[in-house]
Order: sequence, then structure tokens, then C-alpha cells
Amino acid sequence: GEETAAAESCVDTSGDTVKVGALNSLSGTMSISETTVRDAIYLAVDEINAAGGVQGKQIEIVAEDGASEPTVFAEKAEKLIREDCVAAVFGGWTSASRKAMLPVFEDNDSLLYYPVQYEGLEASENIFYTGATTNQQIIPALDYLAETGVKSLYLVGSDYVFPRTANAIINAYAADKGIEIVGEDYAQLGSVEFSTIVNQVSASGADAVFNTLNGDSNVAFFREYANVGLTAEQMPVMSVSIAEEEVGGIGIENIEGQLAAWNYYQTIESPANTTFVDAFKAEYGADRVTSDPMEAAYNSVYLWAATAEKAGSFDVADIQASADGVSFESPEGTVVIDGENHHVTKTARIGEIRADGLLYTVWESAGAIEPDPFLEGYEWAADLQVSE
Amino acid sequence: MLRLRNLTCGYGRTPVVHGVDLEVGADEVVAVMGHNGAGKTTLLRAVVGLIPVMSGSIELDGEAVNRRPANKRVKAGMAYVPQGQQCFAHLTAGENLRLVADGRKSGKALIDAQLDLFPALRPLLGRQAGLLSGGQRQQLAIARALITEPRLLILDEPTEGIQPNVVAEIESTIVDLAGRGGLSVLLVEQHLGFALQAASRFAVLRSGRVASTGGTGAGAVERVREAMAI
Amino acid sequence: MDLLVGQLFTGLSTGSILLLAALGLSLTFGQMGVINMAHGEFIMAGCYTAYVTQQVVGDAGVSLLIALPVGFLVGGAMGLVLEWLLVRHLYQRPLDTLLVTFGVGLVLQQVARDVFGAPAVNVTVPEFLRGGVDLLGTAVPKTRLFILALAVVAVTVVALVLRFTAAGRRIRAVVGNRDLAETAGISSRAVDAGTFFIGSGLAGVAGVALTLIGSTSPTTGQSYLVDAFLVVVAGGMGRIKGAVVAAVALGTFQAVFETYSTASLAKVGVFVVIVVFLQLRPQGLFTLRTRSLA
Amino acid sequence: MSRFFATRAGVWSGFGAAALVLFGAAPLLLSGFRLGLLAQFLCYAIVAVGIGLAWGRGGMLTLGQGVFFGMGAYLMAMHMKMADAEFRNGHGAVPDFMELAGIRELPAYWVPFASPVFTIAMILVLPTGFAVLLGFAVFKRRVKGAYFAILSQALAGAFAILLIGQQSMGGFNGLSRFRYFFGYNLDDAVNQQMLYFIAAGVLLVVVAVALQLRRSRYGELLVAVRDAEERVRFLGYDAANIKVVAYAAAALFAAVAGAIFVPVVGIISPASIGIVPSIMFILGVAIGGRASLVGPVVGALAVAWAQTALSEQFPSAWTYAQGLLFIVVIALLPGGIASVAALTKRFQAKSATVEAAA
Amino acid sequence: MTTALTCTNIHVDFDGFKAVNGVDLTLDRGEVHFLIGPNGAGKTTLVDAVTGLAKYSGSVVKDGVELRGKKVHHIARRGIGRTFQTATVFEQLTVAQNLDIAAGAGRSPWSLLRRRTVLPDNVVAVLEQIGLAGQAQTPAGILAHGQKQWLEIGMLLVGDADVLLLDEPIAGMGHEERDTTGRLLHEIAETRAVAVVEHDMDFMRAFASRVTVLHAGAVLASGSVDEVSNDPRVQEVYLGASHEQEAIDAATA
Ligand SMILES: Nc1ncnc2c1ncn2[C@@H]1O[C@H](COP(=O)(O)OP(=O)(O)OP(=O)(O)O)[C@@H](O)[C@H]1O
Ligand SMILES: Nc1ncnc2c1ncn2[C@@H]1O[C@H](COP(=O)(O)OP(=O)(O)OP(=O)(O)O)[C@@H](O)[C@H]1O
Ligand SMILES: NC(N)=O
Ligand SMILES: [Mg+2]
Ligand SMILES: [Mg+2]
Repeated sequence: GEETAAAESCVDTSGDTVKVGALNSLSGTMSISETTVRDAIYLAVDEINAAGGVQGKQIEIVAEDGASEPTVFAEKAEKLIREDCVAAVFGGWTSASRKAMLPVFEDNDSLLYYPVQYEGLEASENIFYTGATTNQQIIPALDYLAETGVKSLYLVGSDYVFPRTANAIINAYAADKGIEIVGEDYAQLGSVEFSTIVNQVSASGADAVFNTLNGDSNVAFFREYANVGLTAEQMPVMSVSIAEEEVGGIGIENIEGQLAAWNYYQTIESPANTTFVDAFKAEYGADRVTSDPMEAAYNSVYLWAATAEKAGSFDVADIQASADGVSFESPEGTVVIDGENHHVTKTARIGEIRADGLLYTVWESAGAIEPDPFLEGYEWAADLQVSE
Repeated sequence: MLRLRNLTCGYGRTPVVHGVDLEVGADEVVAVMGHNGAGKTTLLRAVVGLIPVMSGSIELDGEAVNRRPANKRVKAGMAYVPQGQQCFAHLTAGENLRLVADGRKSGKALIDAQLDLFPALRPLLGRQAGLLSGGQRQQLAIARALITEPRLLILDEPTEGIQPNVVAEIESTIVDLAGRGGLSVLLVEQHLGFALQAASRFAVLRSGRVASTGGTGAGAVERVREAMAI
Repeated sequence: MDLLVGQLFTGLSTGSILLLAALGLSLTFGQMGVINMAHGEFIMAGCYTAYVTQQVVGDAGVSLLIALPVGFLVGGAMGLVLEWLLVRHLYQRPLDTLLVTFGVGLVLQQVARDVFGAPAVNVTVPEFLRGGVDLLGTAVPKTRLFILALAVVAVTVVALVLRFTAAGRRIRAVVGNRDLAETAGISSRAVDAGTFFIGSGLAGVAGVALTLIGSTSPTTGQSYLVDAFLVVVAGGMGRIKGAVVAAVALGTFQAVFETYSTASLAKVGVFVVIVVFLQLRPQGLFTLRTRSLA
Repeated sequence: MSRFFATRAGVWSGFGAAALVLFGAAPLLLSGFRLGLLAQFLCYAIVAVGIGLAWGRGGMLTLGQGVFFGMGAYLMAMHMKMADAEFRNGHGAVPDFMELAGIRELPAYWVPFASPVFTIAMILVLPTGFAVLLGFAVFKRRVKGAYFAILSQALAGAFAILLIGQQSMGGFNGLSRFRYFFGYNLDDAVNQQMLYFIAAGVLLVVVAVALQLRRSRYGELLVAVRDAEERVRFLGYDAANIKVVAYAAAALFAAVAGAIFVPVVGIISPASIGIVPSIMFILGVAIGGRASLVGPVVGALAVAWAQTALSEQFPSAWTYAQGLLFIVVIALLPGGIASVAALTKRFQAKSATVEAAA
Repeated sequence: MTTALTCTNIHVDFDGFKAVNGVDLTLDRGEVHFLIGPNGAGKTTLVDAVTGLAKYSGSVVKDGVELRGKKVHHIARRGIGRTFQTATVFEQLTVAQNLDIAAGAGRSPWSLLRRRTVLPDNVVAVLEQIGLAGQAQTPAGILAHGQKQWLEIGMLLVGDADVLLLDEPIAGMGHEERDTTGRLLHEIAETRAVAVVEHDMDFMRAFASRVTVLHAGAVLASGSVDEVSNDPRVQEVYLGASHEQEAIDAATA
């Protein structure tokens, strides 16, 4: 909002608290995933408050329900900014919800910290992306498959933007690397009828399956997959949306040995992760697991706090100006904000699902990967690039 | 057999029948007459239990049955043939009969007896009742009621839409059954000739109130006419 | 070729799943005219019954066999409560039952979320139903064969009961004319409650069976609901025969269409086919006519 | 009371009062954010008026209004995206979301939506025309009652699925990020207020149209068809035509509401038009009173407001509240809020009779 | 007298069952034509056929126009009106609204979309004629059975039907009401053709101009009241032995 005064900020930090928003779906289909993110945000806020807060101020959370609906996300984001006058908002999961909120944050010149891996090709001044972009998740996963000798791939995904973009990238990658894409299928979000798709996968004789299905569909897909007799040895499935949370519902007997690509697993051995996992379990129960989006959400609060400390202000412009290079010793390793595109550096990891329902790193990138949301560093991706 | 005391009933919150007193003795046939909309059907519906009683009471064999659901009253010996040739449209004619014969010891024989009474129904047993002609449905309805071997038969314009020669049959059947003993009849009928022939007593309803009662002997025609005319 | 055989079987299997989900509806909706939008949540309750049973019993095979009847009772009991509290007051207002039961569905979903948590839980498939059998060169999952068999059994039992037993006649009588049934000595309250119990119980059974192939989460059930209603509509209200044919036809159409197009378009295709089909047979495949004007 | 509003003077004073509240009080009392919210709610109210007509008066429980709402919204959104693209990259430019989806060439069917006139014409004609076609297909074949309800619900489902699959229509994400509304910058608070006034004005117009339809002979005919469709045929009317008119009017209202919704809210996606949102449209109508004229408006506003207010305070409780509202209102108060007055009267009458009887 | 409607060789077949089997029938203006016959003879089915509700073979011609294959509402607009064995009126609407709707099948869409300011003259006249002028503003749902049937007839009259097919119009009526109805029918029939399906023989004897007897889907006899009453075949299948008794009843009444 350059021309108008509509974006006059009402953030008030004169007292000894600073308000932030937590905007996640607590109802509707996405509440499954987003409540876990909410838990991680609260954990981080509690820890920071216990350690003295940000610039000496206690963080106060204003919570809102996105209700799994993009319009509600937009409405609630506007409410948090204009009525509650929060300094920043943490939340969102689906790209649809992010796309709905983006103009709200831009028009009102406020900040969103978005914690989920996504399809890239976006960089807003008003959003900090703490999940992976495609070159920190999809491309490493492809590299791994190519390394293990996969020559043909079958693509299965839910019908929305992330899988579609991911598959566009995979197709470009495959064309460049001589990998054959033998099939590409999309199922409605929430669909549980996978007989046809699995029959086709089975008949295709592909070396591996790249799976971008989301949510409950994974349960039906993997059951069908196992039931027609396909196994991880014959035809491994590389998934990018199945984390520790989902494995239980799918049933370990259906998915043991399959692969996933993320930046974080609960099993990562590092002091930061041990602290995180212990704190999380102490807060929410020993039976709970931690996962990549939770970790990214946890990180996002710390990154915001660190940036505010560095800027010495909660002002949006100051935070934007100070963000570059801010880092955090996170459970997945050191993450650093790229001031240019507002993404963070991340370490890519391929995980294997084992009998205990957890994912174990079987491969990891040499150090953290710089974020490249527009895939400018990849020649084969030239056709995918967009003008910003 | 049946005694109505100060019975008031109607639809929703509007009473249609007001404070009716009426009695049907054992083996007696009582005809209720009255203009269209006088409340005859409403009265009968209350007696069988299809609409609630607002005040007053309905006694069957000296016992108040006000609060019993219709099906219990039927099991206690009432049978009802509603106005308008009603049947279970989606069941076959045969199933309509078997439905009420189910669970009765001599169900088959009972059905047969009715088919002898209404031979026109025999070839129609396999046809869906909803497809029958109006008169065929009415015959079916009467047959269905008789199968339950009622002690009190409640008929709402039973001859409406029935061909003359069958009307005569029905008439003689009713007189016959009542004459044999064990059956009382409460009959609503517009057809004066039929009503006075079949019944031993009559009551005329006007605007939901009993306007006149009496025996069906000589002069009854005039008294009914007079009660209805005003 | 293999694929085609596979797809034909898939159609049959999808059809049997639809049928299982729709069978209860063809009683409560088709027979009684109640548009029970909470039917999906009764299916969901069946799923959680299977889950809880498995937690208690342990052995997946034994628990499946126990869960089937228990699921019937759980679904049926929920149906009874719903019928007693709400539906019985609404028999004259079928469209209103749709909205009321939609509200019930919302509440039940939230209850499931609060009790079992939002993420899906896992119901383990028994050893004897794992893997597939080879049919004409394609691997057909045993779970699907099991569901197919279950659907056949359930449909046969329901159809025979409705057609040939006194109870069936009573159900059809009450459905046709409640007042008249009362005066024929039938307790319409009892029949209504009984019919709703069975219809809802069948949803519970469907739920238990569906844990073999799908997920068990608060929103499971929803995904089957609209398709199940379409099956009943296309088959003709209250016609079991129609429901069977419609379920298999829609399942096969979807499976074959999906092979040459996408799963999403197949869903749209199903809708278009039904609208076109209703042009030819507005009251569904098999209908009972009457001469009344109502 | 109700008698007064049936008179000519009553009607005018009713509209006057509504106009005073909508154009006077609300903008004065509400913050810019709340006024924007109210504009959004008014869009729902416009849809509700149409449902009241089709369902309350015509007996057609249309569970698929999301389809028409969505059509209006998407058509408007297409124009706004075109305008934005043109502003950024010149005439014929590809909107941003298409670039993301890898679409480099503007699809032909998008091209005419550069024209505001064409867009408005399409918003008025396309959804209505579709409703007429579908209405004919369905009503001519005498599909009605529960059949119609379920079919219309399936339609909403199918439409949402279809849109999700169309990358050139924004797919699952839908269309968002609009800068201009017919040349006016949406960032500007004054223009946001103007949008609110448009919504309020359209609502009044729609209510007036519905009022006329109800009071006309057509309105009586519609009730006649609702209660005894077959009989109407024997009087020489084509009952299907009568139903189609109400259905199409409801579709038109929904489409216009959708078209206003887009600039007000800033996004339209399949999530706002599928099965569940379509049923939610019904909730307000049921609560307000399906058969009354202003009931649906009041109900829609009340539900939308309650949702916002309750979900701020008790996020997950809203689901329960929604469910219970459906149950309680429809089961116990089928006439909605509009029937409360009549009900109290009856209740008093009843207790009077009970006393008299006792 | 002019011929209003000619039915030739009508056959109606329900899955092999011949409900109407080669019926010829003409209805003339100026007469009240009774259709009688045993239950299930096919009377209602014949009416169904003429009004477009049942599929048939053969021909139905009104004023030179073939009606077979036309839609229900087109047939109605050609001036053929019918009532049903059970009265169906629009219960939620008032008597006047019922009649107004019935009067308006030919109205332009434009006039439909406007408010009714005054009752059309023909509606007022018919209200008078059917004796419901006092109940013009009463919702039809709370009318008595017989009044509903008069209203139904009135609805046909305002709709300018000049062939009226009435299926048991006096079912459930009392004596005076029957007489009133009978006179009404004759009044109506002065300029129209009226066909009445009835089982009430007193009523038929009192008001029939001509009688056609159907049996098993075919015409058994046709002629004046006396001709058909004395036809032994009619007595056998329809009137029965008791029709003497009926005659006595009628005499005492
Ligand atoms: N379901 C109903 N709801 C409200 N009022 C009704 C209902 N049924 C009948 N009435 C009214 O109750 C009154 C009495 O009707 P009822 O049917 O008892 O008359 P009746 O004497 O049987 O007449 P008929 O000889 O025409 O059968 C009438 O004024 C009628 O309009
Ligand atoms: N749709 C149908 N399918 C099968 N049979 C039918 C159908 N409609 C009517 N019938 C049969 O056709 C015959 C003629 O019926 P219709 O109703 O015309 O008789 P009706 O002469 O009007 O008799 P009533 O005097 O009893 O009203 C009856 O045997 C009836 O059962
Ligand atoms: N960003 C995602 N996973 O929608
Ligand atoms: Mg009566
Ligand atoms: Mg007949």
C-alpha cells in the first residue's frame, strides 16, 4: 500500500507485552495437521517468554481459527492485523490459505511467518517462509532417486497446486536427466478410492513412485498399494507430505520401508533436537511426535524474535531490513534467513520409515541448501521460471 | 362397547368436534350423518386414535383408551376403514391383506373369506394396490378391516365410489355380521337409504356438535333431514 | 488387457463399496424418505468401532469378526437415538430431515475429533486379508473381495427380508401410509424405529468394512455420502434392485472413465451421467408407480 | 405489526428504515474492517433472499447455490485478474497465477473478460442461463423434492471438483490478489466503503425484486406449484416454467452476490462454493424463516455474525454451535425467527385452552 | 348441440393389461354425459388418457384438433378440464387465489409478474355460481370436502374449459349438496360438454342427459337413463338385483 493510508499500523508495543497472532485451522479438514503446528508455536512462545521475552517484552498470542477455508484465513488475518494490532502472524498451511492471506499482509503491510514446505515460485516482502521450497525438498529427493538408479517414475498426487507444481518440476528434471515419467495421476483431496490409480501404477512397471498425496488419501493409497502386493523393494514410494504424524494412521505394516523427503525428523541426533523433542513431549505428552512443519513453525517464532532483537524494533520495515542473515540453531541444524527472498537455508534429508513408525535419515545434503524459490540456479527449470 | 363422553378434538389447536356424547352398544350399528365438513371424519379419527383427544374421553368396554396409540386400539378390537379408498399403494393387493393377517392363527382362512365376499379382488391380488381403481381399493380396504375380526367396525363412507351391486353386498354383509352378534358398527354415511337400512340408531352432526339422535324406525328420514337442513 | 480386467473388477469393487454405504440409505432414505446426512457419520462410527475393538481385542482377524456385529449395533443404536430424538418428529418434513441431520453430522464429527483426535487412526488389516489373489492375471486385493462378499450378503438379506417377511411388509406398509398402518394394527413407532435401526446399523457395518481399505478419521464417511445418495436416487427410491444396479454401474463407469481421464473428471462425469439418465428415467431405474397425484 | 408491513406505506417505511441502517448508521458506527465484514455478510444475505424464494416459496431445496455464487464470483475474478495483468504487463498479459501454473498463453476464453461490460453481462446471463437449462432438464422431467435436493448438492460437489482441476482457473487455490475493481484501487479505504455501499444497495434491490415476485400472481402460482404441482398442470400451466423462474432468480441473486463478494473479500476458491458452503447458505435462511421475505436476510446476517464472533472466542466450539443451530432451529422452529411471534401467540392461546380445560 | 370431443378406438395398455380396450365416445355441448360402469371398468383410465396422463392408442379430437401426444398442460389449455377422484386444491391459497390462478393459464408473463389488484370478473361470477362467494378469502385447505369439489369445478370454469371431465364429483356429499351440484352441472353444461363419472344411481337418474356404460374397458351400452337401466347386461354387471331397492330408496327420499 504505497498510495494510501489504509495500512497505518496500529501495533502498540509501549507496554511490557507484544502481541502476535496464531492463525491455524482448528476446525475443518486441515485441523488434523494445523493443530500440531499450533502446539509448536505455543511451545516456542512459552520458551521465549520463560527466557525473558523479546526485547524484554512477553509475547502474547492472539489465537484465531482459519477453519480450513481460505476466505476465513483472509478475514481472520485482517482482523488480527487491524483489530488486534499484532506485530506478526504465525500460521497457515495450505498454499490456498497462504495465497488468500498474502494480499491482506501486503495491503496492511504486516508480517506472516509461514511454516510449511510449499511449491515455491513466490517471494513476498511480507511473508517469511520457514518451510522448504522446492530446491530444498523435491529436487534433493529426485537427486537421491536418480543416484539409486531410478530410471522411470510414476507421479501420484492430490489435485492442488503443490503436487501440480512439484510434478511440473519433476517432469522438467526428468526430461533433463533422462528419467522416464510413465504416469501422472491426480486424486481429489480427501479421495479414498485408489484402486484404479494403483492398478495403473502396478501395470506401469515404474522403478519408483513419487507421491505428493496429502492427508487421508495416503491411507487408502498405501493400503491398496500393499494389497496388490507392491513393496518398497519392488517399487519404492518417495513421499513429500507424510510425516511422523501420518504414519500411525496409515498403519506401519503398509508403509514400512518407504521413503520420505523432509528437512527434519524426530530422530535427528543433535542437542537442539533433543531439547526440542523433550520439551515438546513434556508439554504435550510422551506419545506425541514431532514433525517437519512443527519444527519449521517452532523455528519461525525464534527467527522472528531474533530478528526483532537484531532490529531493536517490532516495526515491519525494521524487521524486513534486519532479517538478512539472522540465524537460529534449530533442531534440523542452523537455519539462516535469506533477506532477498525471505526464505531460510535448510538441510535436505531422505528418511526411511521404520517399524517404530518413525523416520530415519538415510541420506542428507552436504550442509544447508540455500533457498531458490524461483529455481534460478537450475538451467533445466528455465521453462518453469516466472517473472516476479 | 364404545362410549364417547363430551369428546372434543380437532387439528392443531382448532377444535372441530365439540363435546360429543355418543354410545355404540354391543352388536349395534350406529350411523353418524351430517354435512360435508360437519366433523364426522374427525370424530372417527379421534376414536381410532389418529388424532389426539383435546378433552372428554373415549371408552372401549368401559375402559378409557384416550391415550392408547391407534395400533393398540386396533389390537383391542377396533377396525377402521378410512374415507377415501386408502390402501398401501406400494404393496400388492394380496400383501395388503396378508399384512393384517400376519400373526393371526387362521390368517389364510380369513383372507379367503374376504375374497369370497369380494370376488372382484381375487384376480387383482398380485397387482400393486396403488394401481387399482378407486372402487377396487375401497373393496380392498373393507376386506382388510374385516380380516382383523373386529368387535367394533368403524366405517367412514364405505360405499363411496363403489358400484351399486357391490354396495348392496356390503350393506347386507354389515347387517349380516352385526346380526350374527359379536360385532358393533360405527358408520359414517351420506347415503341415507343405506345408512338407515343398516343402522339401528343414528346421530346427526352439525358443525361438530350432535344435533339430533334417534332410532332408525319410522320417521327417521324426516328427522335426519330436518336435523341436517337448518 | 490386464488393466482392463483389473478395471472391471475395480468397478465391481467400487460399486460394492458404494452399495454397502448406500444400502442403509435405501432403507432410511428410500423406504422412509428421511434424508439422513448423518449417515456418513454413522459409517464413521463403524470405523471407530473397528478401531476400538482392535485396541481391546488385539488380534486383527478376531476383532474384525467381532467388530462387524458390534458396528451394526453401534450404528443402529445411534440411529435409534437420532430417530427417537429428532427424526420421528419430522416424518412429514423430509427436506427438513436433511438439514437437521446435517447438523447432527457436524456435531458427531466434532465429537469424534474431540474423542479420538483429528489425525487418522490405524485399523490393522488381518493377516488373512492381506495381499491379493490372482484373477485372470491381475492381483485383486483380498480386502476388496471381502467387501464384495459382504455387500452381496447384506443386500441379499435385506432384499429377502423386505420382500418376503411379515416384518418387511410392515416396513413397506408404514412407509406407504403411516396412519393407515396404525389402523391396521401396526405400531408405526416400532416399525419406524426398527427400520431406522437396521438402516443405521448397516452404515455401521459399512464403516467396519471400509477400515480395510480407507482411513479412519472424523471426516471418513463424508466422502461416501453424496455418492451413496446418488446411488439411491439413480436406482429409484426404495428399490434394492435399483440400488444394486446403480452402484455397480456408477462404480464401473467411474473406474473405466478414470482410466482414460482423471479421477476428478470421473466424479464430474458421474454427475453428468446421472442428470442425463434422469432425463430418461426421472424416478430412477426401477420405480413403483401409483395413480395418486401427490 | 406484520399487517402494517403489508401495506404500501409499510413497505416504503420498511425499506426506508433498512436504508437508514445500511447507509447511515453502519458506516458511521463500524470500523473499516468491520464494515468490510458486513459487506461480506450482505453478500450472503443476497444469496439467502434467492434461496428464500426458491425454497421457502417454491419448495425447491436448492443445496447447490454455491455453484451460482461461484460462477458470479469467478467471472468477476477473471475480469479483475485480467485488469491486474494488464496493469502490470500490458494488454493481453497472462495473470500471475497462470504463470505459476506454467500457462504461458492466455486461454482464449479469458480474452473477452478484459472488457468490463462483457464481464457484467456474463455475470448476469451465464449463471442464470445455466440455471434455466438445468432447471428445464430437471423440472420438465418432474425431478423434485429430495431428488432435487440431492442432485443440486451433487452439482455443487461436481462443480467444485471441476474447478479444482482447472489450472487456468486457479485450481484449488482459486483466484486472489486483486488490485483494481473497474479501475478503482482496492487498497483505498474510500473504495472499500464504496464496495460496501454497492453490496447494501444490491441487497435492497434484490429484496424489492423478491417482494414483487412474492406479491404478484406469479408468487401465488409458485406456492400453488409447491403444494400441488400436478394440479397446476391440469389448469394449463407448465409447472416446470414456473419453477424455473424462481430457480433462475435465485441463481441470479447468488451470482450477483458472488460477483460482489470477490472484490470485498479478495479471494474466491473452490472451498467457498462446494457442498458444505452451499449447505451453510441454507442455514441462515432456515434460521431467519424460509418462507418470509426478510427472514432469510436477517438469518444470513445473524449466522455470519455469530460465526465470526463465536469463532473468535471459542474456535472449535463453533462447529458444535453450528450443528446445534441446524438441529434446534429446523426441528423446533421450522418457521425460523420469523415465526417466533406467531408461536408465542399460539403458545399463549394453548395455555389458555389448557387452563380452560383444567 | 355441437360435438365437443370425439374419442375413437381408445386403447390403454398397462404392461399387457388392457384397462381400456377400444372405446368410442363423443361428448356434446349442452349435455351432462354420465360414464358409469363397474369398479375397474376403465372410466378413470379413459379420463386419464384424454387428459394426457395415460398413454393410449386411438384418437381424441377436440374441435378438429388431435390431442394425442400433447402434453398435459397443452391439453388443458385447449379447454379440457378435469377433477380428480379426491379433490385437489391449493390448500395454502385462498378460494379467490385458487380461482384466479385457474383463470390465468393464458396470462402473459408480464401480467403474471404484477400484483393482482382486483378479482377478474369471471372469477367473481364463478364464486357466485359455485356458492363460495362468502368464503373468497378462506384458505382452501379448511374448506369442507364438498366445497373443495365445487371449488375444483369452479377452477375449471374460470379456466374457460369447455369440456369438463369430472371423476366422482359428489363423492362424500349430502343430499342437498348433491342436488346443488347436479343443478350446477346442468347450468354449466348449457354451453359446455360435461362428462361425469359416478356410481350414485340416484344422482345419475336425476341429472344425466345421456349415459355410457363401460365394462372391462369397452362400451357395454349407451343411451338414455332408461335405456341403460333396463339393459339386462348393465343390470347384471353393474346395477345388480338391488337396483330395485335403490329405486325404492330414491322414492322414499
Ligand atoms: N387435517 C386437517 N387440518 C385442519 N382442519 C381439517 C383437517 N381435516 C379436516 N379439517 C377441517 O375439519 C372440519 C371437519 O372435517 P371432517 O373431514 O371431519 O368433515 P366430514 O364431516 O367428515 O366431511 P365429509 O362428509 O366431507 O367427509 C372441516 O372444516 C375441515 O376443513
Ligand atoms: N397404471 C396401471 N397399471 C396397471 N393397472 C392399472 C393401472 N391403472 C389402472 N389399472 C387397472 O385398470 C383398470 C381400470 O381402472 P380405472 O381406474 O380406470 O377404473 P374405474 O372404471 O375408474 O373404476 P372405479 O369406478 O372403481 O373408479 C383397473 O383394473 C385398474 O386396476
Ligand atoms: N504448501 C502445501 N503443502 O500446500
Ligand atoms: Mg369425512
Ligand atoms: Mg375411477
